Amino acid sequence: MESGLMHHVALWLAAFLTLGIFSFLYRDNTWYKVCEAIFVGISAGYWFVAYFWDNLYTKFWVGVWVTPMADRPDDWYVLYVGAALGILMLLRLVPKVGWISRWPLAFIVGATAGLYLVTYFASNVMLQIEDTVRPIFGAENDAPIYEIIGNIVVAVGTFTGLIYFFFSKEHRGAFGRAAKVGIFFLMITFGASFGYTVMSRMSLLIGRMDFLFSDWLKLIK
Amino acid sequence: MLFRVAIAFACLFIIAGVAGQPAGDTALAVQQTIAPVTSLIATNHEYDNGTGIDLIWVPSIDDRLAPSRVTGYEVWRSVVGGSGSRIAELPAGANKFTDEQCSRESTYVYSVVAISVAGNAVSISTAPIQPAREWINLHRLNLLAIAFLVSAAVIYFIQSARSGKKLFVRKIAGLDAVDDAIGRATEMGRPILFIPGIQDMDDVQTIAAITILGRVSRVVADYDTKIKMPVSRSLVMTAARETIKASYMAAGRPDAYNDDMVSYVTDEQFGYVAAVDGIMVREKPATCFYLGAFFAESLILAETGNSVGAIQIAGTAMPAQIPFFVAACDFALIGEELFAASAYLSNEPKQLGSLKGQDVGKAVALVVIVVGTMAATIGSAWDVTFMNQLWSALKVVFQTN
Amino acid sequence: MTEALVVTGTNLGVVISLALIAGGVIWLLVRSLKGKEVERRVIFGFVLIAVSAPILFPITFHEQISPVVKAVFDKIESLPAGSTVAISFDFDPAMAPEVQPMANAFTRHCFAKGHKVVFLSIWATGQSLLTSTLDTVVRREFPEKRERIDWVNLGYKAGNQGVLNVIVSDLRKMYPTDVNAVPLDSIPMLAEVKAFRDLSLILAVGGGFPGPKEWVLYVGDPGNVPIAAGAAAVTAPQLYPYYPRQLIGILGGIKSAAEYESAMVDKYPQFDSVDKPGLRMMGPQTLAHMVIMMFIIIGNIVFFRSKRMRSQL
Amino acid sequence: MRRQLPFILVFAFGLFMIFQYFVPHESSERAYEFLLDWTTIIGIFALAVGIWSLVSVTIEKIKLRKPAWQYSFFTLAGLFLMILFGFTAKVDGHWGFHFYTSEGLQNPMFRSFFDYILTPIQATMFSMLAFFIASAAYRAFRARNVLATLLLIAALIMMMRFNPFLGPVGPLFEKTANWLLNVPSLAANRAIIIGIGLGMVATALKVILGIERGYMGK
Repeated sequence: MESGLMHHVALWLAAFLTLGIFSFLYRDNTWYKVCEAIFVGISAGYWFVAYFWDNLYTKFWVGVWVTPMADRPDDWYVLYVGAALGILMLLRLVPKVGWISRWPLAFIVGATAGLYLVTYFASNVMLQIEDTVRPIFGAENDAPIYEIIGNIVVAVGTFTGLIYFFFSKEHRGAFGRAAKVGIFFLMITFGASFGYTVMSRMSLLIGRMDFLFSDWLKLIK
Repeated sequence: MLFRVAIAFACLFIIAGVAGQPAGDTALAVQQTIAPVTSLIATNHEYDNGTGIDLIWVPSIDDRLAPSRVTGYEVWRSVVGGSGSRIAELPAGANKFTDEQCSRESTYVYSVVAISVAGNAVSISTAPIQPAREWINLHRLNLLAIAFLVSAAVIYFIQSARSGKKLFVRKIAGLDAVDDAIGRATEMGRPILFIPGIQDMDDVQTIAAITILGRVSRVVADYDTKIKMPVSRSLVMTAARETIKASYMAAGRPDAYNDDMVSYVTDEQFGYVAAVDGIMVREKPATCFYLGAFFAESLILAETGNSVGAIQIAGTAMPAQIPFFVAACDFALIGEELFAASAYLSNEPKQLGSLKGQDVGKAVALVVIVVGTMAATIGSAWDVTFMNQLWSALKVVFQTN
Repeated sequence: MTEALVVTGTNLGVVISLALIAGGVIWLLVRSLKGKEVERRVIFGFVLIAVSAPILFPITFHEQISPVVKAVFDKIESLPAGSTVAISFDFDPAMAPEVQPMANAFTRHCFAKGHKVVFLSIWATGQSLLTSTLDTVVRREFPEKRERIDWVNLGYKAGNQGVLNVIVSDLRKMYPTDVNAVPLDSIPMLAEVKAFRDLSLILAVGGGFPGPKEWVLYVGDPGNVPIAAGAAAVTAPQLYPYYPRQLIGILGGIKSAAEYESAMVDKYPQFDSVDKPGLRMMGPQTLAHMVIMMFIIIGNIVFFRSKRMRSQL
Repeated sequence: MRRQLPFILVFAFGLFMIFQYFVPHESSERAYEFLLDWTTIIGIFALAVGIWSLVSVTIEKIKLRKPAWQYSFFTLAGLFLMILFGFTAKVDGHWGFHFYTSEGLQNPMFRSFFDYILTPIQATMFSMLAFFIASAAYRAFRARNVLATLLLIAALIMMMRFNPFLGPVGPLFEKTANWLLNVPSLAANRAIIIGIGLGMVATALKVILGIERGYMGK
């Protein structure tokens, strides 16, 4: 019985919050402000807790405390460096020594910039270039005519699209015309993905409406 | 006597183990009807941490003569001094395998068993082999070389710009509007909203956004406009505060700076959006900047911003979100333009030099695409050897693994 | 093509809501011919009606199955009864409205053909959605199918593509037991399934990372197993390059789910009575799309009117 | 030193990360794993700073009776309850605070708050996109010039592709739509992605070399 009551409370709460968020579409109002305030508080709390257990606990606490000495790798104590850097981060709250918090920031920025440099170069530049280089008539020279046209369009589109992104050359003359074709390609692509996305965005709304009409109001079974 | 029998059994077991067949099956193999694989060779898998061994062999002659006779192959491995185990099953026709689960401390012996309905055939075992580890992955040498080339171009042009060489940079739509947009906010007495995306400082897009913030906040400080910057990552909050503070210092008004200009909301994507939407309708910013890494929230923000009549300047390198910014904002920086913007706005020669370096990268890409596509097409359509060689050479140069 | 318009459940509600939308659009057209902008709240109102009306008063269309979807349907049809098929639930509640109908239809189809099904998830959030399919489809519609004989639930394993990399050649290394801690070696239907490359087909339902793409790269290609994808509409275009060589077929978004459900009903009329969320959601989808297109047209009328008015001044 | 040390750190770790990509040796992989662990460990401390900022801003709002200060109580209550639940659990039959086992994540109240408050608001916020995509389409898709017209036509073809009222021309739209996705979109996306890759590389390089220093307030 109690679980039945809990279920009803939860259902009405969810419906209250759903409608509160939707009410923003009409205009800003008290209801929305309440939902917003609750949302910000609870989500910040949730992330803090989830981060604590998923990161600090599993990455640090388990490594330096929970795991028995015998099972630890030889270099387990290196984890303390991470914690030390983290504590330096906390110094941000002390105005006089706040500048020290730049060290952990520098560490994160530097390490990830290095990582991005190579991984993005490999996946975004090298791989894409390799993928673009294909015989126009297909690998076996047996591509049907529409596929040949498609291959030509892909090659031209990639070529002119890249021309558009040139910054150090003025878009004039033949170069400018190629850039113009490139931006045509970009616009077609943007229009297409906008139109394509409508379907999945509508699905989300249908899902919410389904909740209101069938789970909450029980208007449909 | 007993001792000899024991030794005999032990030998039998070792043979069985190496061959990977239980003793019973060995008896079956006597009446084999298919030929075993030949020329089985084990080599160290190159450029790894000593965990891989490559196997290559010539498939059973029966596999080639009558394709359906051999149903598959099994790879068996035994550690020298230990028992054998089956590590892989491969379809008929297979002629190589890479064992990636080796330990650097052990020495291994491999054999390959050809499987058929009538019976199995065990190959001769390989010589014992121990995987080796290398210090440098030479398979990635091409990546290193090309990345180095592009980086060298960036550095070269930065240096040449520093030494006073004038560089042309084309107009980037939207960026010239930045000053006007801030001026508009000042005239209207309304704040500027700056959203640096929802990713942390470990995303290069966020760094680019913060660099642009440096420029925007400098103008804001000069004009004495209000700036509002809710963020969803605390590291971004730290960096943004430093940046805005530095801008106010540079403008000679450190007293006008206030930590409240930047505030942390929540890491939660939609919790953050709910709060930013609220700020927008309540404070009615005259200008909104959305620069950095965005996901589904891009359109929610841009539409709400539009409803309060703000001028909106957006830029992201998230390919899926660019269309929404293009459709819903007044100015949108497309992909690479976001990175170019930080250089363009700074107007520092060294920053502009890097744009020229990026262009060298694009020029290389263009040449490779044109030459490669032509080589591939001519090579495969008319069987021109040189073109085919060129094509495969390009493939090797640009492949990644 | 009137047969595409089999409107089931025709009733007053449908007529009223359609009339409401049509009337509203005509009113807006008249206004826009005078060059007046439409307020955004009016647009919101129309979207709300277009989505809610067909939920309350269902309108269903008969969907023509497209070749990419048909390829998946035909594959399940053509496998000999008793084949072992895996369905992976790699999505979260936000994506579920789009892809769970596909997972349910796949499950139904496999059982109707007498295949054995391995359920699993490589998304932490997929576990509970997998359970809901087991409850609503497997246990309710196929009570005669027994766990561990006709189907098995392997549950969730962390490790993203790392999991795939292992199970393609050795299932038990990653999953020594099923979700109820029953050792795989004592499960009859998995006696022959040592690895995922032994399966007849893998249906990867999902849309993020890891998803169908990773199934292709880490299982389909190296293990030589046919893979079909059920993906969210947003990610489906990124899968097309893999079709038809590496992916035998793709379902993208709710539209494809509806097509699949239509094909199911055509082949197996006994499933006409079960819930078909794909088809059910196509009514609101269609109406919403039409409303948006109307607004684009109205927007252009307003634009050209005001341009002309300005040029007359 | 105080000014220079951060940039030395950026340079050193940036360079290390680049080179470790080319070194398969286990010590390099081990160091890489540790660096990634450090970033996540730092992350929680940084988040604590963020939460502190949120709390102090909210309390100040209440103290100074700033506009809409009343709502701040909901934020504070939500935040503290969530953190409280996340660290309390019933272990060995007793309820208590726990900072050393992750039982808090299983706390029924923590889960209920997540399932019945966070999830519905999240889903609703996300679903508002359906409305916004409609209003954006109304405003943006006007045939102002050639570019806008291309945008408009491509979007219309996409939306028409499954309209059941089109009759025999329906499949034509479907074919065109698929072609648009597979051919011109593929080409343009490649150009965008290559450009982004180069932009990232150049920006990361500038960061590592200390040319780009804006994020440190310089």
